[in-house]
Amino acid sequence: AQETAMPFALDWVFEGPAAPYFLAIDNGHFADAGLEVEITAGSGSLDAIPKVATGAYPVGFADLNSLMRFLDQNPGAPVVAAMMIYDAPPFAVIGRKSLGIEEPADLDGATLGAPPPDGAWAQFPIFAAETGLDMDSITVEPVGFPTREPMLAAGEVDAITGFSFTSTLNAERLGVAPEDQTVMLMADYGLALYGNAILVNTDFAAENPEAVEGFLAAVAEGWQDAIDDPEAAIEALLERNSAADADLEQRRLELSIRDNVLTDWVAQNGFGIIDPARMEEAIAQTETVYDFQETPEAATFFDATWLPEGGFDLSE
Amino acid sequence: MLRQIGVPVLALLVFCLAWEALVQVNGWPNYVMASPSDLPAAYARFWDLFLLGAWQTLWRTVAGLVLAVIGGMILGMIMGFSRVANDALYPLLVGFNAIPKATLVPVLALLFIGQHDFNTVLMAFLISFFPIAVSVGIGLSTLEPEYRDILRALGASRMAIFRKIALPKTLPEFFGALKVAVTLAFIGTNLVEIVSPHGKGLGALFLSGQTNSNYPLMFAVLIALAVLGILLYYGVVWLERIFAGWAVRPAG
Amino acid sequence: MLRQIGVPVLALLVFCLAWEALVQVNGWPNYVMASPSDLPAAYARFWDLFLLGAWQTLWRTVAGLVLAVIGGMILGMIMGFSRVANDALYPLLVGFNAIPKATLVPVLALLFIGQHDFNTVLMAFLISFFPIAVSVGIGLSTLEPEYRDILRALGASRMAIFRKIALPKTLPEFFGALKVAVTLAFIGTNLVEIVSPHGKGLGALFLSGQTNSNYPLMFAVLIALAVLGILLYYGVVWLERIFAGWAVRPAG
Amino acid sequence: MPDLIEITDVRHAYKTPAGPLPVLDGLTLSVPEGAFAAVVGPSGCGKSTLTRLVAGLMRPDAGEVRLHGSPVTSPRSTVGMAFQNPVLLEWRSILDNVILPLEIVAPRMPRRDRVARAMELLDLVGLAGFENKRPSELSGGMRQRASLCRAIVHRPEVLILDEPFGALDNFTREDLWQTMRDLRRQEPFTAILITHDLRESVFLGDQVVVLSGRPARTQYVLDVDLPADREIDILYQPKAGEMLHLLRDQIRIAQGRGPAQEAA
Amino acid sequence: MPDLIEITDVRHAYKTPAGPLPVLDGLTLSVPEGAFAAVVGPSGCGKSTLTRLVAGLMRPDAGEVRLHGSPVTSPRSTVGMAFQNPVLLEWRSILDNVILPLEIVAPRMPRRDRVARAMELLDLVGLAGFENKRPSELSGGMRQRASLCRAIVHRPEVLILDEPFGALDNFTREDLWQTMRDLRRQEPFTAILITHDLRESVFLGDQVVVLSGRPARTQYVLDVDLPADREIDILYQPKAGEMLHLLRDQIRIAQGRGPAQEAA
Ligand SMILES: Nc1ncnc2c1ncn2[C@@H]1O[C@H](COP(=O)(O)OP(=O)(O)OP(=O)(O)O)[C@@H](O)[C@H]1O
Ligand SMILES: Nc1ncnc2c1ncn2[C@@H]1O[C@H](COP(=O)(O)OP(=O)(O)OP(=O)(O)O)[C@@H](O)[C@H]1O
Ligand SMILES: [Mg+2]
Ligand SMILES: [Mg+2]
Repeated sequence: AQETAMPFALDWVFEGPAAPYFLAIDNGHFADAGLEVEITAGSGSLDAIPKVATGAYPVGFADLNSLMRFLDQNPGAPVVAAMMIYDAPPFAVIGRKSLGIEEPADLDGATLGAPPPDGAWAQFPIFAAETGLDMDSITVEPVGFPTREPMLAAGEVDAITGFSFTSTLNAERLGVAPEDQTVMLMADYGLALYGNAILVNTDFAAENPEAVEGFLAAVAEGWQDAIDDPEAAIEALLERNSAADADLEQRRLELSIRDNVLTDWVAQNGFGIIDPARMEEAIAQTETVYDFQETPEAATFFDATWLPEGGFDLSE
Repeated sequence: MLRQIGVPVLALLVFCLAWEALVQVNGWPNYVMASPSDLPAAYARFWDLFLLGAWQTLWRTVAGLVLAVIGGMILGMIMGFSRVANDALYPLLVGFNAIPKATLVPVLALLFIGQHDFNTVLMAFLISFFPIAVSVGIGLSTLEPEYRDILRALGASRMAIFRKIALPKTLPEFFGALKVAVTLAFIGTNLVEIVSPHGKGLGALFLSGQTNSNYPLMFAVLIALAVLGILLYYGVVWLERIFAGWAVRPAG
Repeated sequence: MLRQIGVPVLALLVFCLAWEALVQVNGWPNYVMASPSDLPAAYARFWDLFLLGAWQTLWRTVAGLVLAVIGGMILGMIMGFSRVANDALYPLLVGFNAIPKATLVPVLALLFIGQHDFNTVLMAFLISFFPIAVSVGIGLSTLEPEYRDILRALGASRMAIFRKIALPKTLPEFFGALKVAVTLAFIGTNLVEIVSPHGKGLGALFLSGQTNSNYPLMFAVLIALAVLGILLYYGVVWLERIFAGWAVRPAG
Repeated sequence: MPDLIEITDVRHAYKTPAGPLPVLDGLTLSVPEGAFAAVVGPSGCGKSTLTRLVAGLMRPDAGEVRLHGSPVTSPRSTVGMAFQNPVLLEWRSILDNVILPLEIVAPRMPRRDRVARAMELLDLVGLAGFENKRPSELSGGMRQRASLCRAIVHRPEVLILDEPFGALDNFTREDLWQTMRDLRRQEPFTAILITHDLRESVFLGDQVVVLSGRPARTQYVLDVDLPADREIDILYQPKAGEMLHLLRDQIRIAQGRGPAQEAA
Repeated sequence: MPDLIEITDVRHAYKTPAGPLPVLDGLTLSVPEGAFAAVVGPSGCGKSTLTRLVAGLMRPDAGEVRLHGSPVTSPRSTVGMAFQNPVLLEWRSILDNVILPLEIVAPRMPRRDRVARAMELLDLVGLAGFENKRPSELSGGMRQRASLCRAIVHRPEVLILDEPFGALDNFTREDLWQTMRDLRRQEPFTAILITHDLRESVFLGDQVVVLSGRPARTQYVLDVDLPADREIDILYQPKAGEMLHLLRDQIRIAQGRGPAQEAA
């Protein structure tokens, strides 16, 4: 059969959470759907979104919140989220118990390290509002990405914002024992926002609906495979990124599965779909940190057309 | 005079029109390429941030450049006066200069954690001292003995020879290098602002344009950077006119 | 000869020892600064990646540089032969050159999506053509009429004058600029590898050191970059010896 | 039959920011075939301008420059020129510098023949053995010799020499005068020599033309009736002494100071 | 009483990669106070080396250089020097160039007095009105004049002139000879003048010293018994002509060719 080429733009370099897609290739799920998929690394969601919007890549992987901003600034751009992957976003606040950070309330009067363009930092005000923190009482230290975790390790900041599966592991490598870390996943504290999703170019999807459907199904299978056999997933990854550290990436993958992908809600309601009510709330929360040119409808950036009713099943 | 001002201005206009036309004809959306007509709105909306960012970028660039001038001159003097020092240092300097500074940003950031201003100034310094050191070194080591002898024949001290002959004689080369260095220092400052973002300078404004997918803002910052860079460059040209005007070839 | 090799090698040794001592005395952990003794392990473990990365970085740098030579020469010829073109283009070029290229990387990435090799080569070109264009332009516009007249008096064509006089006469300036350009092209390649990561080149290896918090690897890449940079630089010096050896001042 | 070089009432002015600068104004000069005209005149009076007009590198504002009776409108390959500063191309060996005109004038000539021709001349001026050196490896006098060879390598009918020995010391200069004399014996040509050395003009010239100060016109023409084959010693003879003294007075007039009133 | 400048059997060699190059070998020369010694010799024989030894910029390998009877071991501020290439400092005005030695030799002298002294000299050499120009705005002859002023501004006892008029045309050169003569009348000094122009040596010198080819020794010394106040015309007189002819033969010997056998 004729194979449809579907280059796939990731939001980041090849790390553990990208392994399921490679596993999907290696296990032939894309090929079974008649798709030829090549995966490209990226330098952030803001790199991946235009790649899909311009049609250079029919599919991509990026943060839904960045997509909301992108579509607000560029209304009508032919890009939409087609399948939710991170039901809970990895946005987190990581503090150190030894520095007195055990729960959100401890952040009052503490020093918080945050890189200004950081995605987690962008949502921190929502987190603060939901947990009743006074933003003014927190000393925010603008740090560069390279120094965020070292500053936590050196005790120069009490807590940092970052992705749960990145910052925790980095801090651990720098000598902050897991027992010393307080990982506050913002989603656990009232943050309604969604995380990364599979994006599709709407022009492409209109012409190749089956291809998109097949792609999404293969992605779901890839994740299931990765959940079943993380070692195999990491092997698939190592083939593409030989400088990667296998143990580290496997833990990263497992963390993302536990915290972001296979949440309770997903286990009960299905993988890939969204809860419209929660989406409404997410938009409302976003409005408190970002000035929309026009308050968006959920439908402008998430379209479940290519998903099966009730999403996919995903289980341990 | 008319030509000196008119031709560049005309060229700039043509460039902007060509840019606008390119975008319009290709029908590129903003997220591929913003067009000049999108920019005024961006400036109007964020002008206070532009002023603040430009100031932060500017002072750190200039501070780094001043350090580079001092450090580069000292290094150049050492290399110019001692052949052994020159043989020993030159390959090290070439190697250091060849390290792409983008990779040095995280290293510096780790070494001087949280000292953003210091780091930025340091990077501006590190990236720009090399041409100054080299030009001063070459200038001194190729000083014609005829010049030195004018004062030596009178029994003048080494210091007097340096101050009255070597230093002024090297000024044109020095300014030539300074013109390169000023652009480099500017690049260094921005590199830190982009690679190790800490919310300061025009680089931060650029990144915030990127985070919010505000593409016209990104292009507006780009243009602002170009303007600031031109100002810095012609600032050096102006200093050169004053201090080494005697060596400036008349146009023609 | 002994001195020419010995002194730099000695200097390098002293530098490494001083670095090692600095780290040991301060008791810095790896994430502040790795020490030379950490590096061999990093090279041993990743040597194949180093080779691959170095090759990818190298060929893209050289490709960009070759383009810069061609483009810079053409631009320089236009500016050198026409005063109006010079007046019009020079400020535009200064402005373009002053834009810190770190901000241009995302813009290019948007414009030519996914064309990583192309983008990288393009950046190497964009960052390095300026000095070549300027030096060729100045070289041609300051060509002494005496030289031109040698051939004009024989009724030679413009082309013959360019080929036999202007071109070779400008070679020393050209190589002077090429020495600057090669380092810049190298910096440009790496900038793209770091700011717009796409898994290629030494820059990618550096980033993977960063994501894995493998600090000795980061430093090992830094040193590898310096070595590659030195090789490129002395490659140009070698070409200069061959093609413009007549203008090389004897050491002294 | 007209003389080979005929310059009639030539006028020329340079455009400068401060208005036109008249440099030649009514200059007339004619050189028969095979003759050697030496031109002297105050510094900056327009001598180099004259050479550029004859070489066809510029055209006069008024008047005419003719070679063989036909007006000069552009450079001709039958003219050879040695410039005031002997600009040898530093990136070429001495041999390749001498060959240069042949590359333009006789592009089809085999390299073998070019080399043979150049070597013949280099031998004549005493540069055999130096053909593979770079110009920077030669002394000033040797460079001047090479520059002379380059001017005549393509056997020009007309040779224009603009102060070719200006930058040399007196001893070297006298050597080169003799070289020049020998060259002319070997390969006859018609020449205009610009100089500021009166002894040079008398030793080498068949006629000496004195130009007035700027704007230059022909002020005085001296026929040098000395034997064709001269040795340097001839300059110490009374006849040459007289001519030198006479020329010196003419120069003083050209400089606008009148003849010498000093003690005789 | 010894002569002001006494050079006795001086030997000097340069270290070169190809081994030592002997340049001076047994050079003896003595100049009484107030006298003017002209030194001529083949190109590259070691004349500039001699001046550097006298100025104390170098020390001889053997033999002695004495001023006022005491050996010269380092530069002295009582010596003035004009170099072979008139290196004026391009970043200073003519006035400030002339003042330069005073800044070293008399650091406490008020600027007013320095300017007055410099202006006096500039006036003397005909450069009044040009004091605020840059060197690049002046002609070669004017630059030489300024260089002369710089050499004598601090009233040195001894003046060393290394081919100061080498690069000038003959007419300008004769002008400067006269300037030199007038200067000497005004501010007496003892001088060594290096030159390659025999007429210059006879016009300006009280004695003419001919050096042999490299390594140079004193080959011949001519006492110039012409009146102290000379005009250029004197060079056209038979007496000067004889001296010139004689010197010319000595130079030929120095060049290793023997005296002229050409037609008398
Ligand atoms: N291209 C030019 N534009 C304007 N003025 C010029 C130009 N070339 C020469 N002049 C001026 O014209 C005058 C004559 O110049 P030219 O070079 O012909 O004099 P010259 O007699 O050869 O002088 P010299 O003896 O110094 O060689 C000079 O005053 C010079 O400054
Ligand atoms: N610093 C030096 N090192 C080595 N050799 C030198 C040095 N200076 C001069 N020489 C050589 O010594 C010889 C004499 O040089 P010097 O400059 O004294 O000659 P000169 O008589 O002044 O020549 P000219 O007439 O060209 O001025 C020359 O052969 C020169 O090449
Ligand atoms: Mg001339
Ligand atoms: Mg000399």
